[in-house]
Formats: sequence, structure tokens, C-alpha cells
Amino acid sequence: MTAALGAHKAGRRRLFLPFFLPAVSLYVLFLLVPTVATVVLGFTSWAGAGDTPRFTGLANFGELLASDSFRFSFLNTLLYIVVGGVGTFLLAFLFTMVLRDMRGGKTVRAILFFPNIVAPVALGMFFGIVLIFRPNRQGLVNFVLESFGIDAVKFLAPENVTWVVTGCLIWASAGFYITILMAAVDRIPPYLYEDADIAGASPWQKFRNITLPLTWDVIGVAGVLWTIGAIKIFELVFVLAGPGTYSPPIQSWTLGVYVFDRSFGTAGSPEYGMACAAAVVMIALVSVLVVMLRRMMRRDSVQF
Amino acid sequence: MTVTAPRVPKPTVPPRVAPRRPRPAPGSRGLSPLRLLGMAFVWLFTAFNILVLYWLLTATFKTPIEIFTKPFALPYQWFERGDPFRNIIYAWSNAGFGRAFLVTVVLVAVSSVAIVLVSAPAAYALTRLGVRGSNGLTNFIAIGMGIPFQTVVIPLFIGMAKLNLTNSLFGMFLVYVALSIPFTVFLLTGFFRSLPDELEEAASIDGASPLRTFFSIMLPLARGGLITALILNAIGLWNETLLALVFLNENANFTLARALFSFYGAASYQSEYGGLIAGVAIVVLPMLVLYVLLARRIITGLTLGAGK
Amino acid sequence: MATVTYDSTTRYYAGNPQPAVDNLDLEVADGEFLVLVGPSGCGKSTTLRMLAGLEGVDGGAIRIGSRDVTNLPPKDRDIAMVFQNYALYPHMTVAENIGFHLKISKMAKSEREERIKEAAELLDLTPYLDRKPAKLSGGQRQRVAMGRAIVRRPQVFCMDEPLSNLDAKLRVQTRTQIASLQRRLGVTTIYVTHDQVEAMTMGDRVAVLKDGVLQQCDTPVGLFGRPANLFVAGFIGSPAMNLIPSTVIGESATVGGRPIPLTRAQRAELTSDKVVVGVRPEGWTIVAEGIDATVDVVEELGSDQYLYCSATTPQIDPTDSPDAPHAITVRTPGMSPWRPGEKLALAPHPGAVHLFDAVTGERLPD
Amino acid sequence: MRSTNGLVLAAALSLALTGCGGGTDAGGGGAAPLTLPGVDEYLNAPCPEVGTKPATDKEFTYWSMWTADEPQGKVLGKAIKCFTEKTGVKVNVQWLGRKLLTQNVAPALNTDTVPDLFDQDISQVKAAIVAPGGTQPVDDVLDYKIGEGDKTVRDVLPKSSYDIPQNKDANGKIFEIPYELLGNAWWYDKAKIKDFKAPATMADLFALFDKAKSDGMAAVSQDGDINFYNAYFFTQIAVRYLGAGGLEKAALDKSGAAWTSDPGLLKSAELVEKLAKGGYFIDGWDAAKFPQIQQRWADGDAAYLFVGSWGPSETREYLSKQGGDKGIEYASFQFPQPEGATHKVVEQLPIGFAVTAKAKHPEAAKAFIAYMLNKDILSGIPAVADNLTPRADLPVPDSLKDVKAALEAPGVEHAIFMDALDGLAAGKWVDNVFYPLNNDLLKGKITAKQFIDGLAAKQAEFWKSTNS
Repeated sequence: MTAALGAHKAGRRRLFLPFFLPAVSLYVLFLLVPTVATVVLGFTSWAGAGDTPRFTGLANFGELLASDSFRFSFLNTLLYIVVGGVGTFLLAFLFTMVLRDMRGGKTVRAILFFPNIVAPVALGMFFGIVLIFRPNRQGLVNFVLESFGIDAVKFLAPENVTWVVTGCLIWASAGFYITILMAAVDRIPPYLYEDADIAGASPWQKFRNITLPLTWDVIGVAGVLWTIGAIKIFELVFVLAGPGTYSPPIQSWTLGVYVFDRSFGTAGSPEYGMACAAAVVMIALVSVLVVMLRRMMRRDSVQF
Repeated sequence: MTVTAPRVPKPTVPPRVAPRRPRPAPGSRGLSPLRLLGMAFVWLFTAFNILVLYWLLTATFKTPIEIFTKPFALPYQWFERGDPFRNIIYAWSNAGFGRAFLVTVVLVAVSSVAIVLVSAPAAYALTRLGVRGSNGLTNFIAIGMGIPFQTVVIPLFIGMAKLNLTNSLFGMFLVYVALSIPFTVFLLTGFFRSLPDELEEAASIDGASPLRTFFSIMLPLARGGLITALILNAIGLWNETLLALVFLNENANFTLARALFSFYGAASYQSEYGGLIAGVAIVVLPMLVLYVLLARRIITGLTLGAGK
Repeated sequence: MATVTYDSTTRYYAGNPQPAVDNLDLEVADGEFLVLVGPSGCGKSTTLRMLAGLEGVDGGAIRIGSRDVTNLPPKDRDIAMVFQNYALYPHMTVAENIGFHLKISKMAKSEREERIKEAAELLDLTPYLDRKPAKLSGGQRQRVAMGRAIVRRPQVFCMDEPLSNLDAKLRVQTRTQIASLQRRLGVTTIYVTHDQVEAMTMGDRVAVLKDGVLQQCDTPVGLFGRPANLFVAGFIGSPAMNLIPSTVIGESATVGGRPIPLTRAQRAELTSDKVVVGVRPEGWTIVAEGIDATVDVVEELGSDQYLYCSATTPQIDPTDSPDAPHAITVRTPGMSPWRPGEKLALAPHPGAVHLFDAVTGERLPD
Repeated sequence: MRSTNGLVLAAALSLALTGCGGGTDAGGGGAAPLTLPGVDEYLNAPCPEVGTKPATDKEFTYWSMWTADEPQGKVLGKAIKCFTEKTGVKVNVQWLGRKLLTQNVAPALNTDTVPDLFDQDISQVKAAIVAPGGTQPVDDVLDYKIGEGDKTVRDVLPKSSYDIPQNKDANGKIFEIPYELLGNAWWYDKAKIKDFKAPATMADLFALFDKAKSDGMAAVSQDGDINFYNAYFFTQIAVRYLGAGGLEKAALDKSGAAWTSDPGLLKSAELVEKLAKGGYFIDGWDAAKFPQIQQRWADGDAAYLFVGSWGPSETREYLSKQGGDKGIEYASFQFPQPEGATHKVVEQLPIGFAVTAKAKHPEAAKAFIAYMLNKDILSGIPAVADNLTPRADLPVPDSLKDVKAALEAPGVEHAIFMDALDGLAAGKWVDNVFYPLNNDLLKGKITAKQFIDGLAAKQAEFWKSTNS
């Protein structure tokens, strides 16, 4: 019997490579090798139009640091990650507080999730139209504002657009994180909330003493997901902050826009070397943020 | 101690009708200001989403003037002119969404299936074959989720160009499959991990070969997970723009998101708001239908993946 | 402390036209230990949760002392609840768990700590105060849950099957601990269980519920000795009472050819000529001529022995299907020499017969 | 560099409507026609002869900036058909659209599968393809015959359209032969602006604006979300002080001092400041979503609009889509000469063909370039695509007559749009230095002095840190 099982185990081990190899080789070939290549190319000067990459050491990174467009890209990306993240999670928390025992909560959740299935390009265009400022023929939002007697707002003015994008981002992402957090909240035994009811806890106290500590792990995972999602932000900004066909003003750039602009999106000369250098910064940033987040969220695991 | 008389003759009352909605527990009826605020906000937010959807649907059938001056009204001008589908037809034929639709459906369907076909055995191998170092390997693949596409797109493009696989749907397919592997493997390891051991042991005692065990026992058991992975990848790829933008250059190969991106410029020069919104609707609606049909599965799948 | 009164209390659940608790009238005396017992789905937990304020009340009222608490939120009812799963906060230490309610009610830290210490001593939890629930045994967790109830110093304890997650031995031990603790504290207690042994051993009185309707509320002795209807008769007592349908002819019913006389009062109450004769397993005597039965299984408990016999006389099981297999349970002294297959004749002990109206199921007056 | 791309895209796409049979509801019967006559006539005309035929090549590959069904695409389609008919040379054409340089051509240059021929405006081609060395000289094409007797390319093209520094590679050779020409201008509706008199001085211009304001209109429509649209005001004025190429030279000054040394630059900035602070721009222009604001010009909310030669077709299409019945009588004028400015400059942007360095069939490609300039082929650009060609002897659409006249006025200096500033340092110079400051100036957030000083400082900083 044990011998048979042992043989079986060995048989299963033999399955490992044929099962694992196709996926891992595609992964290595299409994702890891290009990543390494990107890192290497980040240290070269290369237009990417038939010329040969020339090793230039840290020159690209020096230029990145000194360049306004990159500074804006970096800071905006950070802003979207941090402010957008805080906003999204605060919203998600508020919703978990309310949705937990609300009637129709499931339907509401489904409706809130809806923006997540919409292509970011489509979202950007949609908001571009909805946020138009044009006296006598306003976009939807200003139309509503004016019908409440509030002055129309120049949402798409460059000084506002970063915040508008942040708002759109929060609106579009909240459903996803509400869904994940609510699933974690649903796993919390209801009697804990009942006990808190008997204790007379307010919604906030329940959140603080039950929901938050008991969904901590999921919040950590969600935070990581948010970070790696937000660092890629590109289409929404590209379409919403600019005319949509050319790169928007640098004040609204993100790292994603920067990389695209320097490679395939520019109307000037492509600079693949610079794009790769910026991509390296993206990888570094996401690594640092994820490690930081994980460290911040570290805690004894809780079983219930 | 008294005995409550069990047979107190009850006065004959008309048959009681159960209340349609039983009373809530008294604690929950206390509307704290925070809760009231929260409720109001939740409903406002939800209403906004519904409004957005309504706007998109109606604007698809509106003229540009209607879109901007009567955002809440039902469309009528195109109907009056007897051409209610004018915007959709414009987007479908003039802007190439018809062809893009076909391309996208086929590309997304084939890619999603292929992704799952490649990832499921890998996830199975990583979770259930008891090979040492599996955890490390799982993390090794999961790290890939953190690599933004932008960072690999250039070398990938050059590499694919050398193989003559750029501007080709097959090349696009390869890229889509490969770049979706980290997420899918990560998601599916969660599913496979949650399956009970007993069935596999029973199968091995019955003498089923490991391969057979996988195909006839584990795959059917993980069906829920596989379908979730399929749907999530389908949604993701359906909306994918950046890679399509770089890898597909020929109109005939455009995917919907790519076509929309290009159409946007053209539409603004041509003041083609109706067609543009119809284009947005063509991109959004199929996913919306898919979502309405499968919302539950998408949501459970997501939470399963995230919960692990 | 306080009495608890259910006054025609009714509770519905959405989508079910049948009330979960139907016109419940029940009075619990100050300091009394009342056990609610019944099969699952009988409404006993709902009854308790209505008192705690975790369920709404659709009809009637609930009073604690003279206060009508029907519409009060749980925190204003001055009750404490012990949940079946203890409802311990996994991320808090034992001390934090015990003190959680006090903290929410903004009690001063020093007083809070004093109370926690006191409760921990009472429950032998002092060495574990800094542990998290995951590191405690089942019994210890149960005691933490008790401690959390005690520190509130409430007027009423609500306990919802607090022992059901413990193993058999621990359950017996804890049962007595809880009962003695309750007597010491003198707090009115409503205790829900599905275990009749718990009910009979712990309660000052026991209320039996079925389908949301109170069947009988009496002391354990009263319940056992004078079950008010067929349901209670079959539910209380283990093994269950033998319930044998019979027909009244003249002034008596017949069981196994033996007449069981009915009093005039009993006959007056009858709604038809059908009665059910109830005999507990210990109510049989083995005779030369009576109900003929064959021993199928012998269950030897040492002190007692139960014989599960098949007989030609039909049996009914009120808790289950109306016509259970024709089995009769008989208690004999332990270590008796019965073997499966042996035949015997049975007759009810004269004082051990319970008579019920077969149609209404109600007990006929003695 | 972004700018030129946009211009071309704009022009072409806007024209698509007219070429494709106009709006679905051609109710807009204004002063200007909504469809062009002569489209079918052109497409069905017989093919002219090929002047210089390729000797050996039997095929070549052409990657086009147009799409097949837009007007220019149709014109080129006809040219290809005729070329094959007359020479037997097969043309492998890929209709790739405006982004082809950075999305197709440049990446392809890394491989061996390259096109022989491609097209775009000279600024973009220079930045994206010429700079990394991707093209070969086409000087020899100038002597190719175009199929009109002995006429050569050199005979029909004005020098100003090709013999300009912006069309020269590192060795001073020409890399592109133009077949379409873009211009830009102040547009107005003759029907709305009564008693219009073209401004001779900047003061006249402001007087026009003031009059419009007093008539209850906004003076100027401006889609403020497009950086290079915002740049026109300063570059148009400044280039009249400095002359063609002057701005580019100033921008290339590593110290940035060039901006402060020439007083004309400050004067230009002051004029822009006056424009900005005079309240001439229409409300909401600074929160624009292109093409909302130019549509408001078309709707009559504002009197003037400064854009390229694509302006009429874009707004015409808009009006027809609105279902209105009032068209616009398009007319235009150039910036007046500012006080003290000595250079009479007009801005243009040639679009033309270039041949890759790695081309396998350059001979056939070059023959095709020359053939494109044949009168009977090239006439499709005005007739079908409603655009200007570099040839002076072809008919001009009514709406573009003023622009054409300005471009061909005697004694003018021809400058490239924005003086080609947008191609500097791979496009980074405008993005990092110029656009942010220029946007602030146009919005009245900074003064002319701050603008000039800011340019000087930012530029010094920029060149210090930029490698390319």
C-alpha cells in the first residue's frame, strides 16, 4: 500500500515539469527576460529607430532627475497611488460600515463594481465629455451643478485635472476594493457584531474594533493590488488630461504616460533608452512601495 | 413555581397575516448621524453609477445637440428622422468597430482559454504535487503581477518584431497569454489549495494515474476557479489598450479598445460625438452583459483570489 | 435583580408566513434559571435573541422588571449574552475581551481593570489574561465568554447554547459550574439548549418549545412527571417514553390486552375514543402475560439496562413520524441476563401510565 | 513635434467627411458648400503617363500616413493604381495612419523588414526617422520627370517648400519631397463680421478684437488643451522679429541667454500678454476639451479663431453634424506685422514622401514620388481632400484662397510651423521648457518679462541635463 502510494507520489512528481514548464517558460520569456532587457537598456542611449544602443551609464537617470516632465510623472504617480489609494480605501471602509447590514447591499455592491469592467480608455473619454465646461451647453456634471444653482466648474483646466483624474480613479476603483473588503467582512462571524451591539458600540467602534482588525490581512493584499494597479495608470490620464491624441501637458503626466511618450507616443524622436530608464524607475518604485506596505501591514495572523 | 397553563383558550382572532417585512432589531433602527450620512452617500454613489449607465445608453441614440443640452431626456431626434441606430451604425462601419468587434471576440476568447489551459496545470503543479520549493516558485511567478506592462513593452516589441510577430494577431495572442500568466496562476493556486485532499487520495487508491486524476477529478472540481479566471482575463483583455496600441498597427487587426483609442482623435476632429459614444457603448456593453450574467461569479472569484 | 416577561410575543421572519415565535407568554422570576429547550427550529434562540434585542418583535411585548424593553436597543436593556461560539474577538487578549463592553461604555480604566481581575479570579482565568483566544482550550474560551457577561453585572444573562461546542466530559463539568455560578450571582438567566439533560439538570424551570409555540413550562420534575402533551412526553426523558395508541372501550383503554381504566374526568376530556397511553421505559413490569415482545438489542449501561424490543403493538413517536417502528423500550436493572431473541411479556406499572388525547395530543387530567 | 502631427491629422480627418460624401444630414446649406464637386470626376479620370520609369524594380512597399478611405488615401490610392497600370510595378501599400512614424516605421528600422517609401510632415520625419539615420537623400528626385512633357519635379515645386533647413539631413541633403502644404491663419466668417478690414498693425488687430467684444461676442476662440495651438501666438509674432529659424536658434542656446538678448522676443511676449490680459479669449477656453472651443467659434460665440488650414473643413463638418442650416463664409488673414518687426514671415508645413535608408527598391519608390506630383494626380489634393499643394498652378478651394495667397505672396519668408521648435531634443524641449511657460503666459498667470526670464533660466537648466 505504502509502496503503491509512494510510486504514485513519484508519478505525481514527474507530472510537475510538464505541467509547470509551459507557463513558466512563457512567463520568463515574455516577462522576465524583457524586464531584464529593460533594465539593461535603461543605461543606454537608444532612439529605437534602427540605431544601436550605446552604453551611457547613469546619464539617462541623471536626465530623468533633472527633467520637469519626469518629476511631474513621478510625483503624479505617487499622488495617484497615495491620495487615490487613501481615498479609495476610505470610501471602501465607509461602504463596508454601511453595507454590512444594509438591505439591498448585494445589489449595491454589484452596481458599484460596474466601472471596473469598463476600459480605462472608455472611462477617460466618457469623463472628458461629461466634465465639459461650456456655458449654455454644459457637460453632464456641470449641467447638474447648474440645475442646482451651483456655478459650473472648469474641471478640465490643467490646474484641476490631476484632482479630477484622482476623483475618477477613486470612483472607478472603489467598487473593486469594496467588493474585496466586503467579502472579507462577510467572513467575520456575525455574532461578533451582535456582541458589539449588546455592548452598545457605534458603527465607528464596530469598524475600529471588529471590521478593521479582522480584515487587516485582506486590506494588506488589497493595498498591494492597488499599488501595482495604480502605478500603471496611463490610458485614463492620457485621454482625460489631454486632447487624447497627443500627450497631455507634462503637469498631468504619470510614469506610464512618460514611458509611452518617450517610446511609441511621441510625435518627436523616440527615445527608447529614456523610456526604459523610466520603466526601471517604475519597477523600483513599485518594489519599494510594496515592500513598505507589507512591512507596515505586518501583524500576527488572526484565525476565527 | 407556577406552571403556565398550556391551554389558555385563545380568543378567536381572524387569521393573522405575517408582516411583509418583519421589524428590524431595535439596535439597528437607531440612526446615528454617521450611519445616516453613510447611507446617504452610498445611495448617492449608487445612483450616480446608474445615472452614468443611463446616460451612456441614451446618448448612444442621441444627436450631439441632445447629448449636451438634454442629458437626461430620452433620445428622440434620430428616432424622428427614422434612423435611430445611426450612431451605432456609424461606429460599426465607418469607424471600423464591426471588424474590431469580431477580432476582439475571437482574440479575447482564444487568449482567455489558452491562458487558463496553460495556467491551470501550473497552478496545480505548484499546489498539489508536493514538490519542494513550490511556495518559492509560486511567489516567483506572482511577482510578475507587479511588473507594469509599460516596462516590458519595448524589449518585447523589439523581440517580437525580430520574429515577425508584431502587427499580427498571433503575436498579440502570445503576448496576452504570457503576460496574463502571473495573475492567473496566482488566482488558481488559491482555488487548487482550497480543494480537499481526500478525493485525490481516493483516486490514487483506485489506481487512477496522476494525469488522469488531474483531468477527471481536479479540473472538474476547480471548474469554478477556472471559469472565474476565464472571465477575469476576458474582461482584462477586452479592455487592454496599451499593448494593442503598440503591437497592432493595421486597421484590420485592431481590437475594440485600440479602435476606440484611434477613433477618439478622428471623432473629435469630426465632431462625431454620437459615433464616439456609440463606440464607447460597443466597448462597454458586451462586458456589461457578461457582468450582469456573471457578477456573482466574478465577485466570488475575485475575493477567493484576494483572500489567499 | 429583575423578572423577565414575555407578553404575547410574536416574531416573524421575512418570507415565512409561519411565525418563528407565536404568542409567547412566559414569566421568569427574579433570579430564576430558566431553560428554553426544543428541537432545532423551534424558536428558542429567537426567543432569547428577542430578549437581547438582536431580533425585532413583531407582536406583543417583552419586559425586564417593570421596564418595557421591546423597542430598546440591546445596550439599554441591561442584559449580557453568552453566544454559542463565544463571540470572542480573535485579535484581543482575554483581558481585552472581558473588558470590551466596559471599554465601549467608557468605564474608567481602573474600575474596568478591577472588574476584569475579579471576573478572572472567579473563573480561574487569571493566568491567561494576556493570551489571545486562539491559544486557549475550549473550556477556557467558554469561561472567557462567561467572564465577559459577568463583568457587565447585568440584570439578565442570556445564554445561547454556551456548552454545545465542548466535548462531553467538559460539558458535564461546565454545566455545574455555570449553574452554581448563576446561583451565587443570583442573576436571572435564560438559557437556550437543545440538550434535554442540560435542561433538566440546570434549570429551575424548563420551557419546552415547538414550532414557535410554548408547549409547557415547568420544573424538571413537573415536566418529567406530568408532561403536558404528547410532544413534551416524547421529548423529555431518554430513552423516550413509549407511546402506544389505543381505543377506549367503555371505561378503559387496552394495552397488550390489559385494560387501562380512565377516570370520569379523563373520559370527559376526550374528543374521540382514541387515546395514547404513555409508559416510560422504567414504567414496565415484566409479567407472565401482557404485551408480547422480542428483545432485539440489549443496551447495557452497567447501572441500568435497556431492552429494545419489537412488539406487535404499534408505537408512535411524537417528535418524528407518527408511526415509528413497533419497538418498545424497557429498562431493567443493570447486568440482567437478557439476550437478543428472548421473548418477554410486558405490562405497565400501575402508577406509571400517562394518558393523552390521541387527537389533540393533550394530556388527560389525572 | 506633437504639433505637426496634430495638424496633419486634423486636416486629413476633417476632410474625410467631405470626401466621404459629407454628413449624414446634409441640411447645412450655408454659404459654403458641404460637399466638394469634382471628387468622382477626379477619381474616374484616365491615368497620366509616368515621366521617369523605374528601370529594374518591379515592386516597392509604401507605408502610408493616411487610411484608405479618407480623402488623401483615395488620392494616393488612385496614384498607386495609375502607377501600377502605367509601369507594371506592384505597390505593397499599408494604410497605417498618422502615428506610423513612432509606432511602425521607427520600430521597423530595428529589423530588416522596412518600407521603401513612407510619408509624414517634414518636422516629424526629421525628428523620428532622419535623426537616427533612417532615410536616404532624395535630391535626385528633383530631376525626375513628372509626366508633363519634360517638366521635372524641380520645375513645379517652389524652392520654399523643400529647400529649407528643416528638410535637410545631417549631410545637408534633402530627405523629403512634399506633395501637400499646410498653412495657418486667423479665421472669421464673412457673413458675421461686417465691414471687415484686414489689420495692418497689431493695434488694428486688437481693435478688431475690441470691436467684437463690444458687439457682444467673445473675440477669440482657442482650444487651450492643445499645447501647440497655444504656442502659435507667441511663435507667429516672434518669428516676425527674428526671422525664420530665429526661434530655433534661440532655443538651441545652451545658456538660455538668447531669449533676453533680442528685445524682439520680449516685445512678442508683451503682445501675447496683452492678448491674454485683455479678456479676449472666450470663457472656458482654459478648461477646453478639443474641439469644443473651435466649435463655439463655428456657432458664432466668438469672432476669430487661429488654427491651421484644416479649420474650415473641421468646423464645416461640425456644423453639418449639428443639423443647422447656416454655413460659414470662410475667410482668413495672417498676423499683421508687429511694430519694429522686420521679417515678413508666413508659416507652412510641407507633407511629403521619404525613402528609407534600408530600402530595397528605392528606384521605384522615387519614381512614384515624382509621379505623385503630376498635375492630374496631385490635383486630387485640392479637389478631393480640400487641401493645398506646394504647386502654384493647381486650383485652390475657396475657403483656402486667403491662405494660399499668403503663402505665395511675393517676398515672404517661409518658416515651418512653430519654427520647428517642437522637434527639438526629441520633443522634450517644448514639453519641459516652452509649453508650461507659454501656457502660463497665455492664461495671464505670468508677465512677459517673467516668461522670457523663465525661458532663459529653464532652458539653461534643460540643456545642462539633457543628453540628446
